[in-house]
Amino acid sequence: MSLLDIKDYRLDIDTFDGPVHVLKGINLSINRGDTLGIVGESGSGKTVLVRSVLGIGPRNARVIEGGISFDGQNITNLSEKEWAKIRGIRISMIFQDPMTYLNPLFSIGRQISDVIAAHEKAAGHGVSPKAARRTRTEELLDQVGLPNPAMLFSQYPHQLSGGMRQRVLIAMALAGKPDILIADEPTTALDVTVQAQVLDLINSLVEKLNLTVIMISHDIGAIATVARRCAVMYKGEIVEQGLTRDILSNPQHDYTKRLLSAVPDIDAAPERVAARPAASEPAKSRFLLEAVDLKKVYRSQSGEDFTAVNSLSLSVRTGEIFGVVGESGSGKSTLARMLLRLIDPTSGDVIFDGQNISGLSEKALRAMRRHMQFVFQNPHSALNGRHTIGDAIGEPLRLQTKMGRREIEARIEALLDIVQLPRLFKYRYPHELSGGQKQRVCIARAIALNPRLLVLDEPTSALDISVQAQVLEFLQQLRAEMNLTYVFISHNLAVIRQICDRTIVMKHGEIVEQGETEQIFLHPRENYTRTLIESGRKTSQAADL
Amino acid sequence: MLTFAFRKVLTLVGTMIGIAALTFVITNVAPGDPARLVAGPNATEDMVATIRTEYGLDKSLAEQFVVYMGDLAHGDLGTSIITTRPVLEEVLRYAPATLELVFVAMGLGIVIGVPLGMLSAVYKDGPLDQVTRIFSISGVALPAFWFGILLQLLFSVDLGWLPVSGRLPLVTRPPEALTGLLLVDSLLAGQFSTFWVSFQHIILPAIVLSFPCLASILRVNRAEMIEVLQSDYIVAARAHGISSFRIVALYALKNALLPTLAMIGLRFGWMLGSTVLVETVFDWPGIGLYAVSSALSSDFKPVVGVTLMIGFFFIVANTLVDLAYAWIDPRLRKA
Amino acid sequence: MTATSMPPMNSSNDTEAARPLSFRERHASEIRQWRLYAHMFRKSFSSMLGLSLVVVFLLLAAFGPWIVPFPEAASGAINMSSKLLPPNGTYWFGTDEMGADIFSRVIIGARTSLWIGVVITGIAALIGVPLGILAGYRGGWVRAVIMRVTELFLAVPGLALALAIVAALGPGITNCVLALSIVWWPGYVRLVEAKTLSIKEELFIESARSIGARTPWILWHHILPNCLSPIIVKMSMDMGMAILSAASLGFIGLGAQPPSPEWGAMISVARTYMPDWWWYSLFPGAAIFLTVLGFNLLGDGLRDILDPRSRDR
Amino acid sequence: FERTDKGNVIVFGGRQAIPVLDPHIRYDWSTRMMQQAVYDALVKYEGDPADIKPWLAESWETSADGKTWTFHLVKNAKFHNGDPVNAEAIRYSFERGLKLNKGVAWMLKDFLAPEGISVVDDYTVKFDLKAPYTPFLSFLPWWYIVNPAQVKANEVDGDYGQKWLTDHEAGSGPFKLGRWEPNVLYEAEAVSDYWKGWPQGDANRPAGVIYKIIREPAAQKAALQRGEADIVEGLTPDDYVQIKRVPGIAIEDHKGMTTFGIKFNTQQGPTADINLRKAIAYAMDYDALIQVYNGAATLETSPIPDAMKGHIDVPGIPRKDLAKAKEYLAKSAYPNGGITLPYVHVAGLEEARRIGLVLLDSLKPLNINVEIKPEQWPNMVANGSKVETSPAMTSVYTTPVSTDPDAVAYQYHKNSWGQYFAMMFYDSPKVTEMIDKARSSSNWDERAKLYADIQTQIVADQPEVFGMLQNRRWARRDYLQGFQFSPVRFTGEVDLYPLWVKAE
Ligand SMILES: Nc1ncnc2c1ncn2[C@@H]1O[C@H](COP(=O)(O)OP(=O)(O)OP(=O)(O)O)[C@@H](O)[C@H]1O
Ligand SMILES: Nc1ncnc2c1ncn2[C@@H]1O[C@H](COP(=O)(O)OP(=O)(O)OP(=O)(O)O)[C@@H](O)[C@H]1O
Ligand SMILES: [Mg+2]
Ligand SMILES: [Mg+2]
Ligand code: NI
Repeated sequence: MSLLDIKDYRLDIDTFDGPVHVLKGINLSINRGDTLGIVGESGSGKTVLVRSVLGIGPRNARVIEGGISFDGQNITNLSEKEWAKIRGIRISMIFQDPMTYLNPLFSIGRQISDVIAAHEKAAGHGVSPKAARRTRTEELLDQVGLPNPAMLFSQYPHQLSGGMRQRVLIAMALAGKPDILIADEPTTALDVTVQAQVLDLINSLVEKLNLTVIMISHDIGAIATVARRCAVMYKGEIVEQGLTRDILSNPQHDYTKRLLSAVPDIDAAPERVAARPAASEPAKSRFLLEAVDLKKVYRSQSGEDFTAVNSLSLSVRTGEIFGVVGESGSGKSTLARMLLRLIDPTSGDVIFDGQNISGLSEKALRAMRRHMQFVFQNPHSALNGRHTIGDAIGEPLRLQTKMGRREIEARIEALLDIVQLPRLFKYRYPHELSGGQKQRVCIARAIALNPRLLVLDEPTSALDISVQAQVLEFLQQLRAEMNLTYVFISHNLAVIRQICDRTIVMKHGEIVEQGETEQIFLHPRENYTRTLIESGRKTSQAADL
Repeated sequence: MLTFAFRKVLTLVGTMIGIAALTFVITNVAPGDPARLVAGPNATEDMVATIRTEYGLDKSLAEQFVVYMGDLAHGDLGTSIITTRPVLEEVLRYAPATLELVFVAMGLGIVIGVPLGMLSAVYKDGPLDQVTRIFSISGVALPAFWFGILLQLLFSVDLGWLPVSGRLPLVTRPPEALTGLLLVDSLLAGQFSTFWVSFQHIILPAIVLSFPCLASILRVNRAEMIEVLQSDYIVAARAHGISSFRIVALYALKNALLPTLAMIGLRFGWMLGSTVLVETVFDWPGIGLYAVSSALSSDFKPVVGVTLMIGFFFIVANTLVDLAYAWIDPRLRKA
Repeated sequence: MTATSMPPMNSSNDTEAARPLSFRERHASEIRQWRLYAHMFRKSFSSMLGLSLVVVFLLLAAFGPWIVPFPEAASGAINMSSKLLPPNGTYWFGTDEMGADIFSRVIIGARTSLWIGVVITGIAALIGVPLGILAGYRGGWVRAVIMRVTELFLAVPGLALALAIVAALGPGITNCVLALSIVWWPGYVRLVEAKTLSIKEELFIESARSIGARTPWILWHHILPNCLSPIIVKMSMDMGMAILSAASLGFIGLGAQPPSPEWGAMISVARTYMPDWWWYSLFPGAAIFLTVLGFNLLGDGLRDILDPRSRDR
Repeated sequence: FERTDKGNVIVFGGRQAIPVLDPHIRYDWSTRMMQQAVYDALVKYEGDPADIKPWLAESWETSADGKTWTFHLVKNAKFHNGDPVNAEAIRYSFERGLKLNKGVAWMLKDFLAPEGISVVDDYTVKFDLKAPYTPFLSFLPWWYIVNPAQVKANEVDGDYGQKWLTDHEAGSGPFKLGRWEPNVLYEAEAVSDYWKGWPQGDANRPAGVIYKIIREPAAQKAALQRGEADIVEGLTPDDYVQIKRVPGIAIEDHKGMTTFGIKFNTQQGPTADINLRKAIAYAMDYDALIQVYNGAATLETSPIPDAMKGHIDVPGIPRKDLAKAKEYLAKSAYPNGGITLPYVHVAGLEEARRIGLVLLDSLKPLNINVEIKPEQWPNMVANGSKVETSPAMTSVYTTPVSTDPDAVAYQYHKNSWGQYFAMMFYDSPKVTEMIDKARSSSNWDERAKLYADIQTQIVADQPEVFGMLQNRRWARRDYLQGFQFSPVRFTGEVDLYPLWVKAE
């Protein structure tokens, strides 16, 4: 008999607009020692499903049909008391965001030993003394590969890095020696390099402790690294399950196929939509945008100076896609902001279309803005939640042109057409749109004034992989239509390779390598570039298995 | 730590100077002539002038201000023209009564407000929550002066259980004033009967004073508890099998306590202000009553003095809250 | 049917393009939003109670003089022969020491109170909100100066300060309202400043700047609308508290003055008639209580639906 | 009352604090009540009508020119610390009062210089006045005698012991100070061997009196009903009616000398017009004035109160007569009304406020609107000290400090301008002249005639609406005995000396 059995599980969540059918007949069984990966679109019900297994699903959820049984016991509708015997002891869970899943006011040691105490109490054989629990806690911390557990014991979450916190969470989940470990996107919030380490840790724990693991991830690569078996969820259903290897190499369901094809391949040479030569415009200079010796120094509250961007020079040709890559914190966003003078550089100049914009007055600068626009990393927060989509797209028109109301309305509809959104959307509010749709709105807003330059700061990193592919494709199309020049920032090398003509690689605010994109990918000169490509390749290859 | 203390003292001094300037200017634009009040009904013009000179009221406002600020620098709050005594002396005489009242009321507010807020958060939208919501908002909405009178009528006049007003029965000699707080002094002196009667006297005013504050503590605590209970680390704690009671009463409460503490700090000042009403109704001989009677006779130095005193207590209370914050929240502790 | 079903991304739009949209269609989002508010509001008994109390209060303020039996009672008419009568068929709430009908005075008093509440919160918001936005958005010394002054005012409890001000200016409703407005605005500065500080960091502000918006535009179109819901909540609560504070000053004898039918002033007189003429202070007191309760419950209910923090869908 | 091991302590519940006890600095009713308890004066007012009784002075005589007064002191009077009350103490006390130039000084300072007081022998003291001043004696009950030795011992920077006497006493009265808790209670402890003895007998004599501050009338009433207070003042007129019916409670209800008038500004504004003043006086609903007090008041028939010597009922003093009022209004500058006049009263004075309402109601038929404006006492007095700032109508209660008619008449003298009771800025050279004449005359018949003319003339000029004389009322427990009323005392003020508790 399998350890965990989910049969015909249907679950509704009651909302104001009526019940939402979140899970529609889930069938899933997991044997002892299994490692199961769950992939699926955002919002497809992965989190709700695994939380139901622990009885911590959403408050207004209703089980319509079916049930979950664990180790022969039906756990669909347990009382809090009965759950206490299961949660954390038989089944435990690690979470997506290590920043918010630790209580900031209690020390690491206190939190873990509390869990130990709770388990001992639930198991019925008295709580062991403090010292014993401390020893056990330190053991656990050691087990998850944290250095110096004794010191860590009395530290607080805010003193730890993201990777360390995730390890603490794992240690906490292991405290009760559970049968099943559920991991809900355990690595999404972490840096690429740390991601790999945490995945390795989970792998090694599975072997060492003979754990049964359920892991959710967006990241096909991560699933491929950890999970032997895999289930694909789409709109509340499991559309496909089986051995991971089989599914990746031979996807059956449409969605799975789409998903896999959307994963950008770092090793694939791109087939680019050729930029239309900018011959029609008598360019004053061959370069649309130049930066000379840019430097940005932030002063922290404690008075220390921090150089985010250091003597950086670059030049962007009219009509090209100019890529910027670099690890997190390397100064990409800072650079982008300086290029548009959203922040003032500490020193250096930016020359746009032959004109130095560093010294421009506020007024002249505002006028200049219609030619250069910005698309932000996170479409959710780049739109004002209180404005309709129409307002958002029309705002630049209202600010920069003297168009009448009707003209603006017409232009908004035209723009919605351009970004391929229904015209009806102009009456909607951002929260009613999906991430990809919102990003299109942002793009529509950015191109409303027919700019010549678009700076895109990681425009797809907040989006699902499948959506990401669509947006990228659309951007390329748009450039061709509107004769745009892009500065494209990303930390995803596969994406860069797919669309950029020339690329610079940044580290600690400086350029370490620059040149034709293909050149860099095929023959990286610097070690740093090589590591970046390698760690990118790791996930991408796993998916390719 | 030292710089923290230094900064606090600096803001304290700055604020005190600000308050002094503010209230001094506000109160002295008045057209009133307290000297006449003091001189008495039939006093002749030269008698009034004598008094004006004596209290420096014949000087221009700017001069008076300079003199006042100069005196303030020496810890001199001026002289009450009505009682002819130094304001500082009087404020210090009346302050303990007010503080005692505020402490008891605040204690009541915390002891009832925090657990009740916690419970209504746990049973959110349940009947208990609805009841405490209406109960607590009623507390804010009750006019203290009206409510006080109603309580007096019910418990003192009708039922005769509690005394109408004052701090002590007439014949009871107050214990030796060590802290000025009768409840504490009587215990220190071992006079349990005095403790008991002074406790009886403080019940009604403390209830009236604590009601609005209890309500806001309850509301804040409830709101914060709800938010904390939805937070990820509570979900995690549940997932790790920690008992619900422990989660609510220890984990969540500690997190929710921070904003509650801030509210308590704010409310402390508010309460000191409200004593103006409550002390009037209950004849509680504290600084609120002193301020009202002084204001009503256009004797403004005491009003300024009381305002300063309240500002002082308020800032001290908030400094304590800051310290408590740092004590509870490790993120605020400096390495 | 499933609620969150969106048209697929590439849905064609040519079918709808031509037809002019009906009002319902154009405002589908707003309508849903308002229905959601109404739904959440209706669910809570206390919010509905608050709303009804406020509505009753507003109706009384609007039509009071026309529905009461003795409208002249509010302008100081006296009738010594019928003084201090207990509640009865003619005088529902009894009569006061001058023989005026307390019912009429209490009902007409709603107007005075409404006026007090609106003026105080209005002035306070008019002073506080711009200062708060300015402080939060500009930062630097502007913020330092504004916030220092605000903290100064906050360090002195409002009632004590208002007491000093009215005592200096002389009793009377205008002075009382003036004094309370002077002490009331700092709360708004604090609220709005904190809110502005967090909104300022939002990406959409930078986005607005990137398309060339000026500071006033940003303040008006982006920051202010996002501060609005806490402001509305606070104003709703403050309506009640302002009425209460004005009544408190009236009680001390520094607020509204007779024959103005202000509730606090009525209690101030009436308290000397306790307990034998209980109705005299009971009804104005109850009126204050119910009104303040109404505004507070309403504000609390509004906070539940407007403040996403305390909302759980 | 409270039982203590020394005997019963009577509790007096009052609303007003006693900030400064010094007898030469302040006097208002609560202060004077306590001053009267701990200090003695040369003479004392007692009885109704008030009579001047010998006290520290057992006899006195006046010189023929009326300028020299000689007082012979009792020999057995002694201060609380045992010092004898001698002529030097008298001289020092008067000198102190005059030199400090506060409180009571105004009564004598125009006629008496400190040098004019001389010690004849240990028990004889002589006053040489600058001019004959018949009312001289009538002020002496309010000049209390302090012990020079004690005061001098506590002098700081030549302040005549002001600071110390604020909350200490140096007197010879029937009580000495006990507990002194400002704003809470003030206790007077009986002096067991008071030099003048106790009228109620030593057995009945209370151990002391506590003056307890109870600000809220409701609380006062409650305290009285619960027996926590034995006598209270300041209840509302309706309360007195109500509480009279409670068993065990008695009401003291006596005709007083406090006049109430609505003073017009006769020099400026609409009320400078005598016809308008007359119109208002005839429109006033006088019956309602009495009703405000539930009948416990009598209408004034003259500016001078009934209990005062020289009072006459002035014929034709206005009573409500709308026809006449309209007639006068027609003659005035505002034949159709249409004006708004302010009516200022002391903030917190309940009856004055209610009379404002009566006035408002009374003037409606004349189409005159009244704006009722409460003012803090100091502001009201300050505004009333100048013609320009004095409001059209101000409600003023005045209690004459002595029984001599001059105390009231002088309010209408031009020299009184600037005082609150002269807010009407009454300017009648004829009246002024008569007053001057009357005060220096020592022939009573001549004076009586002058005062009659003065009263008639003032009524004719209508500088104010002559209101009513309110009764003085206290509510007390019926076991409280010995209450003695004297109209010359202030409203609320009680002579504590003869009180005692008749225990069952
Ligand atoms: N408390 C709730 N109330 C209403 N709807 C909810 C609630 N929680 C989740 N849902 C809905 O249930 C669906 C599934 O959500 P779930 O969080 O399981 O998705 P997911 O697959 O984990 O997505 P992601 O990859 O973004 O984490 C979504 O449509 C979501 O909107
Ligand atoms: N306003 C600021 N004040 C101080 N330091 C800042 C500020 N903004 C950015 N930094 C610092 O500057 C460095 C570069 O930041 P930047 O946002 O440009 O990096 P990035 O390459 O865009 O990183 P990511 O990939 O995470 O977006 C970081 O170390 C960051 O902490
Ligand atoms: Mg999820
Ligand atoms: Mg970035
Ligand atoms: Ni459906």
